[in-house]
Amino acid sequence: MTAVALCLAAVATLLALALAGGFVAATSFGRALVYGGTLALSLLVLLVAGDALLVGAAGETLMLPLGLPWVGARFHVDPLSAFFLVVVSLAAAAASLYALGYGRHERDPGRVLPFFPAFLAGMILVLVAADAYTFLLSWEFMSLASWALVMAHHREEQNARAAYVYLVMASFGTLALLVAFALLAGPDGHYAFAAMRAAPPAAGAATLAFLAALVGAGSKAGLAPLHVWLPLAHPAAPSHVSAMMSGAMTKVAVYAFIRIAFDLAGSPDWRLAIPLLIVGAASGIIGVLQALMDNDLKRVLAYSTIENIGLVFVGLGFAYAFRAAGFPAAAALAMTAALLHAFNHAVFKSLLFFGAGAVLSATGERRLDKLGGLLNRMPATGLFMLVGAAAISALPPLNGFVSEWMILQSVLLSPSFPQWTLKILAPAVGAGVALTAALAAACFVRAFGIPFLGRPRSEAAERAGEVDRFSLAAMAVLAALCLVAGLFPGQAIDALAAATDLAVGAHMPSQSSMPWLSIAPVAASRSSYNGLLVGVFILMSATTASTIIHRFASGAVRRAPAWDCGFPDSSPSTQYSGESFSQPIRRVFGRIAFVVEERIDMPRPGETRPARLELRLGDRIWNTLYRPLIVAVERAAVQLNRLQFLTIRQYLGVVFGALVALLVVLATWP
Amino acid sequence: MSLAPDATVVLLAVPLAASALLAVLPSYRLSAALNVAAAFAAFLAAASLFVAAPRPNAYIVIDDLNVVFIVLNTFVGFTASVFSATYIAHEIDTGRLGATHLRFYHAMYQFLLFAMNLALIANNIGLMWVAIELATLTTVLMVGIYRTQAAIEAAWKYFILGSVGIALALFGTILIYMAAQPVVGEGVPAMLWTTLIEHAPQFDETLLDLAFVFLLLGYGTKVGLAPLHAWLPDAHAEGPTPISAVLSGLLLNVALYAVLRFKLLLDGNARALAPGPLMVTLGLVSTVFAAFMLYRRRDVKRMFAYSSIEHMGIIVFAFGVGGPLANFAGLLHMAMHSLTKSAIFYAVGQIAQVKGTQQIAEIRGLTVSHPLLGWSLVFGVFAIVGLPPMGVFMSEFLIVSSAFERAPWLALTLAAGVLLALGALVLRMQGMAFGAPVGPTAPAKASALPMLSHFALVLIAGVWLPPPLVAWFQHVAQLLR
Amino acid sequence: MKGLAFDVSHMLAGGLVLTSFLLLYQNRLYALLNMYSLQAVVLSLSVAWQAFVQDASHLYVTAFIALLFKAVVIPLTLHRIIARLGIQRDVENVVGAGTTMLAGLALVALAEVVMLRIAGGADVLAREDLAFALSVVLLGLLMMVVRRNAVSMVVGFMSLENGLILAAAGAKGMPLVVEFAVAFSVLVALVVIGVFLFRISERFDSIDAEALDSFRERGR
Amino acid sequence: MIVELVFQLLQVTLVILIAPLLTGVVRATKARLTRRRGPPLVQPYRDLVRLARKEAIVADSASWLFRVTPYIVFASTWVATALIPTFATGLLFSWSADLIAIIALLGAGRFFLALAGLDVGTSFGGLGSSRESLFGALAEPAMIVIVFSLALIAGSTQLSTVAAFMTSGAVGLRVTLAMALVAFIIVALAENGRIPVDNPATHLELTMVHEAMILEYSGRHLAVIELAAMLKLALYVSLIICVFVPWGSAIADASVADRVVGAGVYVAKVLAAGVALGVFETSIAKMRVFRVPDFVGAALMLGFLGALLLFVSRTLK
Repeated sequence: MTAVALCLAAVATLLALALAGGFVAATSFGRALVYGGTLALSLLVLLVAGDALLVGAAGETLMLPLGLPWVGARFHVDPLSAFFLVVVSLAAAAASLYALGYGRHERDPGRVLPFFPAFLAGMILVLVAADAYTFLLSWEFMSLASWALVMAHHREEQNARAAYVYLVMASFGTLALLVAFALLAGPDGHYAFAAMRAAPPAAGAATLAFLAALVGAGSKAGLAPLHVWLPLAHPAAPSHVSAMMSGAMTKVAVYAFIRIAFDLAGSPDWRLAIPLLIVGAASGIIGVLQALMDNDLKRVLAYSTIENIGLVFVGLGFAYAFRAAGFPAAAALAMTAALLHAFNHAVFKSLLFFGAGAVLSATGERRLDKLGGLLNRMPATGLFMLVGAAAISALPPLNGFVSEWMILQSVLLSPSFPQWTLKILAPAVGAGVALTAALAAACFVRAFGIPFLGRPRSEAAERAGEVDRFSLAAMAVLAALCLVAGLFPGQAIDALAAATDLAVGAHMPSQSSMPWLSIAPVAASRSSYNGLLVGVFILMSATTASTIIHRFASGAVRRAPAWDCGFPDSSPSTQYSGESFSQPIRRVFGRIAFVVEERIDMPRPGETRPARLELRLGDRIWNTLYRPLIVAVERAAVQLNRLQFLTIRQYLGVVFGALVALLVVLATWP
Repeated sequence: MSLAPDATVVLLAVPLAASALLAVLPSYRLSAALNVAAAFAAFLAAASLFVAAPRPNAYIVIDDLNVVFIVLNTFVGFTASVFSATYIAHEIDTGRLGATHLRFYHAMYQFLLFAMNLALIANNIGLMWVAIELATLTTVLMVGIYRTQAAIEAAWKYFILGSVGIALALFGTILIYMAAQPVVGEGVPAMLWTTLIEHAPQFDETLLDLAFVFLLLGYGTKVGLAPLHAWLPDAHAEGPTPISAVLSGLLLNVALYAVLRFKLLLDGNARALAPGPLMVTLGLVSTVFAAFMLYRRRDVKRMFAYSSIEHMGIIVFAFGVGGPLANFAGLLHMAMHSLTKSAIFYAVGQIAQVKGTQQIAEIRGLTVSHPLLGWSLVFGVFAIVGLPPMGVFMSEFLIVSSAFERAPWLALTLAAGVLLALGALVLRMQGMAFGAPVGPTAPAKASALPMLSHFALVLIAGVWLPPPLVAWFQHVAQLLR
Repeated sequence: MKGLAFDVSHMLAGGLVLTSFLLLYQNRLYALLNMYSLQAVVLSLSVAWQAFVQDASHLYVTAFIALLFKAVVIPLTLHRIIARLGIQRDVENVVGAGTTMLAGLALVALAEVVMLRIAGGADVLAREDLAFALSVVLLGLLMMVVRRNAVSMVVGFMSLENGLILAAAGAKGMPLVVEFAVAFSVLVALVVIGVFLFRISERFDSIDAEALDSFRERGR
Repeated sequence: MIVELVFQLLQVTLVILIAPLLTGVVRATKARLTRRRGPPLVQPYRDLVRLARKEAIVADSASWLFRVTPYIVFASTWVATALIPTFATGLLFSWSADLIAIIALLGAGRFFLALAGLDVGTSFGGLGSSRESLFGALAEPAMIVIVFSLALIAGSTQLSTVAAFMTSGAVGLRVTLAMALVAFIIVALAENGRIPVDNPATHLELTMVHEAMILEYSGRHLAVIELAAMLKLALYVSLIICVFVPWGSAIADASVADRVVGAGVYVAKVLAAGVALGVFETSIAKMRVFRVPDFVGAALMLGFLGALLLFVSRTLK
């Protein structure tokens, strides 16, 4: 069977599994069946897609007599979709493995088990779809399945709100994509991708299609300012689903954008790179700043997803600009960076959500200021979480660093742009990327340090214990992957060659031939990086240092109460909390991203009550963009609603008015 | 005699006879069974029309356009009768209706089917007008059947607005006759579809224009287009639920069918006003207006009635845009809307029965207390707001994408309306289907089968349309231009 | 003959429009009903003339129905209902009589303009008839809209219907006219019954709508 | 090959040997300038040894991370330092990471140090971590922007190539370079916790940053951390030397003698830098914590301005 047929078979099985999941949800067998099944199937897809990616041959197009009758449902696996299939199936496999254990804590499995395989099936379908109708159908199906998963814990009011905002935004995005496809399909309705490629649109239509795709895919990916649903919806779902949504679904959106903007929309126009770069950099900064401020562990991770997607889009923006300027090698570098970052993000964001899920199931708590000291109680989870946090903070020798390094490298090639606008924009975006990366490190010091280090801030945190083996295994696999992908980046880059070929028409020079497994994007004299050597050096020097110290110096250790400048306090609440940690950053950046309202209630001298600091954070984008819209709709609804309560005579008057108006039109018609 | 003429006779005679019989039959169980049987017979007869259609004569015409409507009508009429059989029994238990009322109800039900079938197969535009008037009057009586103050008010409003609409339609019909008379000659032939469409190119175009204005407003009142819609929400909300389903699923289509027929005439005349812009405007106004109205609804049936206005707007918009793609989409959307909306009303009727209220605020947590009903509501709302993989998605996909090519701003407005409606419906649906359940938890009594069968059809249509159906629709779409 | 036929039918149709104006002008219910009877008589004359001109015997039936039913039965019934229900005898106008007349004039002008655009398709007689019929229809609708009283709304509807019958009768050789007339009579009868049975005048249209809004909005 | 390896190892050991000396020089200069005799130059070495011999006290609430961190911080700093061509360019492993990677390695050290500050669960530790994170978040992008400028001038982010390019004299005096130097110095002061950003000699003050983070460390752990801090200072000094005053350093294929000379020149330059730093620190006062973002932000702006000038002038030519 061909790759695409195998994928479709997997989808069919997943859908069957979803149906079965509805019936056997209550039993532990059901859990094992569904998650075991998704694990096996996603491994299958992983194998198939990995093969397709590495071989890189253009697969055949499979046509089923479904969907739009005269177009048919077309499916196709090319290296680009194969790469994203790898990302999605990898995240799904890990999530399934994790859920084998984590799913035990689910209070209402009937609301999770049927939708989990359906969600995965939807994502796979989007990636293999090769006509507009099938694509959008799968796209919305994916949204719908994930909506149901967000709704799983529906009794909590905020989850319902999250699900609602999510669905409305998702539908908005779908309509935008529909517009993009309508423009590309032309007046005769050529909905098949192959037909779109064969007849590229006119320049104006292509520009509009590009922008519509940016809005449509961007709203799903979580680009600012369309990101507002994401920090609500991702944390509301069960943690393994959050991981899938953040790790995999946002990548499907990235895929959609690449597919439309790079593959279908014809020849590039350099001006379009500008919104891409600006939106990407803005998402990065806004995302990470919000992540720094939030007190909810899963929401921090969700905001960080916005940040990382922003980085991916910066990479795409550079790729697009380079392609438009006719620098294939540079375009290949930027595209590889974007794709690699997408992959990396899928790995470490899933890992981090698993960790958050583990914390949640061990303590029942997501709020940072109720956690603390978990590293001593959940050592393994803590270690994996630490690896994830380090990777996402772009610390060498882990994988996150490689992709961000490559993005910065592509910034360095940007003086060669012929356009002034891009020349000035490029270093600004580069600085933005650097700022984002640095803030991300601060963010994950906080996100890891506050819950896992220090002393427990609540009883729940004090009583926490290590989680089950399945969860740990899933985290271990991903943590290992973070390390491996960081140590051998050259192999990853080479695997991406076929995909970048498809997107920008070029690929990076082969890296496996480089000595010592290092990578050099353009030439070794220009820049190079060797993850393996850096890793080995760090390991060597750390062991050397510790060996020498332990050999020649005192090995004695005494446990004692903390010194703390001689101010021994017993209460864990005197520790730095998440809010106090981010206070300096809030003071510096506060005005940009959020509306901060600090209210200090200071007692007069002599009063004994404690002083209080109240802090309220508002999202500036929500306030300026969404609230007016909501208010306008409400107001219009109220105004129009009067029409429900007219008397019959007044209704007749309306009919009469319509008649007279039409007659007048008719009488005055030229 | 061949089989086919029999089929049309069956379509008319069976409901009429059943209606007479039901008027005198005392046992409501037997009545319900007879009702179902008659509706089923009509459905079979309609289905046979696909195989062999009779040649048109002075009274009856079966062509590609109306056979789609007839089959859809009889099918929904049949499932609604099945639903009604189990639903209405419960109304007796709760004492909302007495035995006499039920006799009346069943007789009227079959009479309504008769009138609608007649309207659809009539070759004479006068006959069609009479049939639609009969159907309207019948539904007026059924809407007022509970005799509560609200029900009587709704029926009265429906009656007055419907009568004015009917008067306008008649004026338009007369105008059509006057346009045809100099060309075709006096008498009956000047009122027959078959001759009208044949000679349409020679008609006086200004008379046709004027006629169309009246017909659009007259029959448009029945379609429920804003601003002529006022009767519709109340009639849906206050009548018995099977009738709400029939109203949304069938009667609106019948009126739409009439509008389409006359649009064909105008399309056939090169000098006449293009009906498209008019229909597009009315369609857009209806869609956007109804979408806003959805936000403030507190009564669940009234809310879905507004959703019907919205969808009728979309359909009229599609036909107004024209072209093979949009026409195809319009037909598909009409079929999908009929199936989905009637199924939603089946669900809503049961929900209102088990919860004892139609107030949205008093219904919560249905997926917990009544999983089947709750998830059906979820499914129905998703289907009706145009989310895949349900059929409405396909038609909306085609409508928006094909309209975008011709009139981008109009298509965007339509898309905005659809999105607004989605926002409102999903918001209310989430409130009703999720959260902690409140109120009675007694299981539903009515049959879920009609609802589920509709949903199954809608689901299948989203991913797969049978090729013969597609060919049929495409042919009609070509016909409509 | 042709000239005479045209003049008479034109005069009768014009009379119908005139009575429509007079209907609009009335502000007492009984006078309104009497005026309506007059309009029905004019209508039946007009239809009878058409029957004579077109040599269509079935139009005599229509004329007869109009005379019997509209000029006699319905006004009498309404008289009794008004007396029985004790309905206020004054007609409440939403806008003043003068404004209403002006609007009516504008409507007649509109009808003429619309009809003038019709080229030579229909014969002149039919066209003129049609213009008047349209005027009557529009004036009837106007009456329904500007009168607050339920009985006058009924009268407005009936006058609208008179316009329809006029148009149908004017259309040469149009079949089913009798059926239409009967169908409308049934409709009118139902309207009247509705008014009678449900005292709709009191319940729905003579109360200040705004005062009820808070009550009505509940649960919609 | 073997020679190359030897020189690589030599460089690695040289930096670690010279780092405490640099700190000693700075302290001695400051003492002399304030008319104190001050400790001898070798005092930092003695301190390290003394600390290493003491028993380490670990707080009850500390986790394993607390004890691992010193080695991680030390290792990442050391590796970063080793990648800088101090006295000779084109060393064996110099291509294994470029300037951006070096910045990231330092970032890794800061990341773990900040975590360690949070680990014991005291208010001072958190305070230090929080402020360190802020400074880092500002300094790192500034560094990257400076790297942009350098990379554009030299056409590479590879330090060896940059240094070789600078030595070649093809550069001339550029405004951008001057801006970059100023920005670089600001970043270096912030990153090393020197006056005016932080006072390395302080204790028990609410204004301290670096010291607050490592407050709970003692014994050998403290020794390793102190050594890492000294190493970091040496790293920045070396970096400035390598990029801005590379003259005298040996180029890629230089002879052994040249390299030895290069090493001598390098040591002299480091010591001179130490004196300069001492003078600078004596002549300036520490600033408020919340003025620091403005200070480091100025570096970011300067660096960005320089890069922008370069981006534009690149096309004028």
